[in-house]
Amino acid sequence: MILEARELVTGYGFSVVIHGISLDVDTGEIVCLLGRNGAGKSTTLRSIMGLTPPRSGRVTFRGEEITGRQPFEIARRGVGYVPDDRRIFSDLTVKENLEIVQRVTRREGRWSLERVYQLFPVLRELSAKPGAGLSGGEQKMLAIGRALMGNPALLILDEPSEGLSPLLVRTLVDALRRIREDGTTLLIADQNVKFARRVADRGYIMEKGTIRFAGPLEQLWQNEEVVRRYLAV
Amino acid sequence: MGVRPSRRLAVFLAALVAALFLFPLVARSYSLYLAMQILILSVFSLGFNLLFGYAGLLSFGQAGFFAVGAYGCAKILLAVPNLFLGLVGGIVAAGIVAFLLGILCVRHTRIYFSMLTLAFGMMIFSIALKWRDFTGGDDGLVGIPRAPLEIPGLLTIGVANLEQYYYVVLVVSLLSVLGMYRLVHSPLGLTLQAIRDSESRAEFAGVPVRNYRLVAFTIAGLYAGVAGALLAPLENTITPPIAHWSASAEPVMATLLGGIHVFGGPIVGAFLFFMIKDIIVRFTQYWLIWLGAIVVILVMGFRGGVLSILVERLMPWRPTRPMVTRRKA
Amino acid sequence: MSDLLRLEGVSKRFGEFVAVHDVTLFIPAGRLTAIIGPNGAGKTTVINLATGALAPDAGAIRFKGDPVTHLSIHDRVRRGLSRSFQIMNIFPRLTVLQNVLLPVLCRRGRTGVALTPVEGEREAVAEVERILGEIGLLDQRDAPAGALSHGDQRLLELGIAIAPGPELCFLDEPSAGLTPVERATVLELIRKLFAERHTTFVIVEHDMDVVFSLSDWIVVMNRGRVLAEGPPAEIRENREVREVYLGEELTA
Amino acid sequence: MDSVLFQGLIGLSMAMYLWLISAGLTIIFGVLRIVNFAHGSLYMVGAYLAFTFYGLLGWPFWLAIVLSLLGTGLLGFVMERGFLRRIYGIDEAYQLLLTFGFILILDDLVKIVWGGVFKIPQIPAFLDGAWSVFGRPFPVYNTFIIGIGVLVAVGLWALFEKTWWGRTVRATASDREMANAIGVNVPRVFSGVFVFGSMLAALGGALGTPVRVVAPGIGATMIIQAFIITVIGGLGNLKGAFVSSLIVGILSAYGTLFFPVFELFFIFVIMAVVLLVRPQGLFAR
Repeated sequence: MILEARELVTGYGFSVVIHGISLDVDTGEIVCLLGRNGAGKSTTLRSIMGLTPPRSGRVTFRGEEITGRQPFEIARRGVGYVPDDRRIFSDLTVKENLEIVQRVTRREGRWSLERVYQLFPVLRELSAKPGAGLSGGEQKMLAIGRALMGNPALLILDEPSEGLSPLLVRTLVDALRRIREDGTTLLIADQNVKFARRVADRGYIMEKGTIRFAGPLEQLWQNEEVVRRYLAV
Repeated sequence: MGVRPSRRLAVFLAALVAALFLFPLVARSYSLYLAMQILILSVFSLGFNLLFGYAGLLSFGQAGFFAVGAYGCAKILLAVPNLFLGLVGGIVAAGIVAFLLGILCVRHTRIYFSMLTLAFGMMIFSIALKWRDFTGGDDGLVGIPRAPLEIPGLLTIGVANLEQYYYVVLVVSLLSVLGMYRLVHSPLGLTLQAIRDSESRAEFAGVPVRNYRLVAFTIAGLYAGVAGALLAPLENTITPPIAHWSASAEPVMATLLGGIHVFGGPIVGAFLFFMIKDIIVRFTQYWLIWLGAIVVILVMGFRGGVLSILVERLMPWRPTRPMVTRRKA
Repeated sequence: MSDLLRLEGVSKRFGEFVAVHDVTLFIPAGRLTAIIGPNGAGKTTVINLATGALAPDAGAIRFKGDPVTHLSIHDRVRRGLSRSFQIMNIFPRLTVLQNVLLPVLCRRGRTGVALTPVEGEREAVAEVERILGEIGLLDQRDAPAGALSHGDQRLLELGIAIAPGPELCFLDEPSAGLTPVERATVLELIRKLFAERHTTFVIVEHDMDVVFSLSDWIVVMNRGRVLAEGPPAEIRENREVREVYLGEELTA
Repeated sequence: MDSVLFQGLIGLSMAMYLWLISAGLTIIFGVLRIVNFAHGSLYMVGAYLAFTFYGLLGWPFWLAIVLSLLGTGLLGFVMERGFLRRIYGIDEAYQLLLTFGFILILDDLVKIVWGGVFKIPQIPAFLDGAWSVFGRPFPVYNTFIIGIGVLVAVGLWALFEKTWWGRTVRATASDREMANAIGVNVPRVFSGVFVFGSMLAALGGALGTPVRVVAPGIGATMIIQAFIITVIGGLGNLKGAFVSSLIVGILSAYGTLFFPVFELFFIFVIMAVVLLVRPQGLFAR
């Protein structure tokens, strides 16, 4: 197991958003967290990353406990994070947005500026542009590339397919597959089941802050009841 | 809602007021002078706290309105020897200036509001410093008489000596305290507190938020004016430093010291402020370092202020501190 | 049926981002409307435009036939347009009673009263107690609002929203962050208020259980536009809507 | 005409002290989002330290400046680690009050240690004397100050645009949570920025030692001038701070020449007008 989360309870102020989430990610897997808006997917990812520390429960990464650590420590141990709202550093250029990660995480590895540009060729053309001037889709790619520059062992993506055109979703699917082939494990939260089916091996379905269903994605997809109840309109 | 003070508190307050009235019988003139300073700072701070504790706006320019009150009163007393005219004139002048500047200031909140009030306060300071013909420049206005309090056809009271003037300060201060007490417990007071807690919520409850902020700003200016006007005849001399921004910090510290979420906080704070000063000054001329240390300790550990802590100890069921604290992310 | 609120060709952009594009929406009195759509679809922006928190870049807004496009928030509240918030927005340091008292005093034009105690406003307080009874918070009337449980705070939020006695009230995710039991309470309450007060509600919700069980009419938004609208049964079968929620464009 | 230009040059050298102090304030606000009321007091401490090493002990001028920067930097470190760090999440009114408490403490501390106004030491020999500019003697020292100010401006530009530390700071300023998530040690960046800003203030104070009177209470004066400049330039905007330092410095030089009476007043008028009309500052993008 590269990542184990046990009984995470997290909330903001007086409200509890996730009630005892447990999940595992095995090395080399792509795992998808599915569920509608507001189901608690983002909060789960933020708890793992240390951005919203859980009130109880524990998170173990490569056998070491990381619960309650600062996000930067978790990042330096090899967890990359791509938030749903992209959060590009707006006054750094595209190139600086990428390179800065290598500087601060100090993790040697397979990923380099060149390889990120190969993965997303459009970023090469934009390399001197400030982050603020990018379109939503371009920012999404930059956010993924930025996380890769830290050579993460585990890459966490929050709603990567959200707001992308079908063409871009296809690019994204290809990119994620290549990232996995390069030996990075992925944990993805998304609402888009069809997208998830195309990239992920296993999935968890979340609703109202708890996990309702877990299993291989094909199995989930075939379960009419599950799809209808937790995912469909 | 705890508006009506408990019986014990009422007895205590009645005794306190009685003691204040009897004070000149036992006190020497230095104590009287100190008592007047405390009363004046209390009024000043109460006004400040209407803005800060109740309406959520931190002003760093209140000394400007204080100075308008003081200079206004002094100018009138130097021309017409009637304390009544002087006080009313100073207060009205401060109120008008506060209203006019308030129209501009309440367009902002938070740090921008603080900076704006700082700028306007310092403009008043520079007028006091530089407009020699009117304000006497850095020499200030000297020889301000403690002229008799005269309401034509009603009464004339001589206030030339300190005891007599003490009663003027005491009565005006008590009236101001009473007025403020009624104000913060009125629908208007509730409205201001609501705006402090959530501006957008108040607006969506139907409150024209800016207008109400202007009302609070003007009243705070009036109170600063009352305090300033009372100071002029006490000191006989008024100089520009009373308008400087560092003078604006005095009501801030007094309020913080006493507590911002309890009505009496600023009064207790004003008392502590002068007591601390009076005691420390006996041992060392460096009393500000101690005051600074106290401010730091209060901010770090006791943001409710001394009176809040007392209230919590004595009446633990009455919440005075905000119940919602932001969770550390 | 006459339209209570009309948005005509309303647009709003933030820098490069078009939050709401050419939205035309009629809200008739007495129909419980739900607005749904994925994140970033522009639902909350529509509320902000309708209630005056934002000014539109283009288009016009009419309320009860009068143009209100450039009216301030509090003026719209006075005319009968109110809302609740997605993120909790109450007065945490005031008591539960005071929270609801403010809008009531405001409607009665009593907020400027400066020198008599709040307790003197007996009619207003009685009205607030009635509202607290309706939302089930009467026994907590003197508790500071910030100390209530999350669920009770959401109920209070609802109470503040209906206290101005609005003809039209927007509810932005009234059930967000609630347990299933609390959710049912809120739902029941909205239904009851709708029936008893004749307030027209427009809710923005993610919880489809809530949306389909509560509303008479559903507006689906996506990327700043109205994608579809109609009665729940019709929306449930709408292919385009299913795609937005299921991502069927992938297979297209 | 010549006298007008000459006065401008005098204003330029005044502007550089303002620039040094407001640069530090701007950087600290830009990254930490804290308005440091005690920033003027750091200027004062820098001046007193430089005076001690240079004026009292007679050590070399450069060494005195370096030691003054280190000493003030250490003070800044204690302020950030010991106090400010604990109150980042709370109401900004309390942050203002805390730093105000520092002013009171530092003012008296300076009085206790140094006892009031210090005697201005000699200008170091290699910077003494005057050049003839527009037929008048213009002090070499003022030229030196202008040079240093420009050097610091260029240096800061290079630091933030060309070095990785600078880029990390910019990233932290624009989104501290995301910076943390990519691996930036945000608490350490905060300390570093606060110390760096403190040292800039100290540089202003230390450089003024041979020419400017420094007394307890100067902190309160300097902070107001720094506020004026950062407000006009836009809170957190470094380029804006540089330009508005020049404007305020030169305007007040002409102000003292042409309308000595209302110079102070007009500067506050400018500050208020900027706040009302363009609260984001004159030079915001």
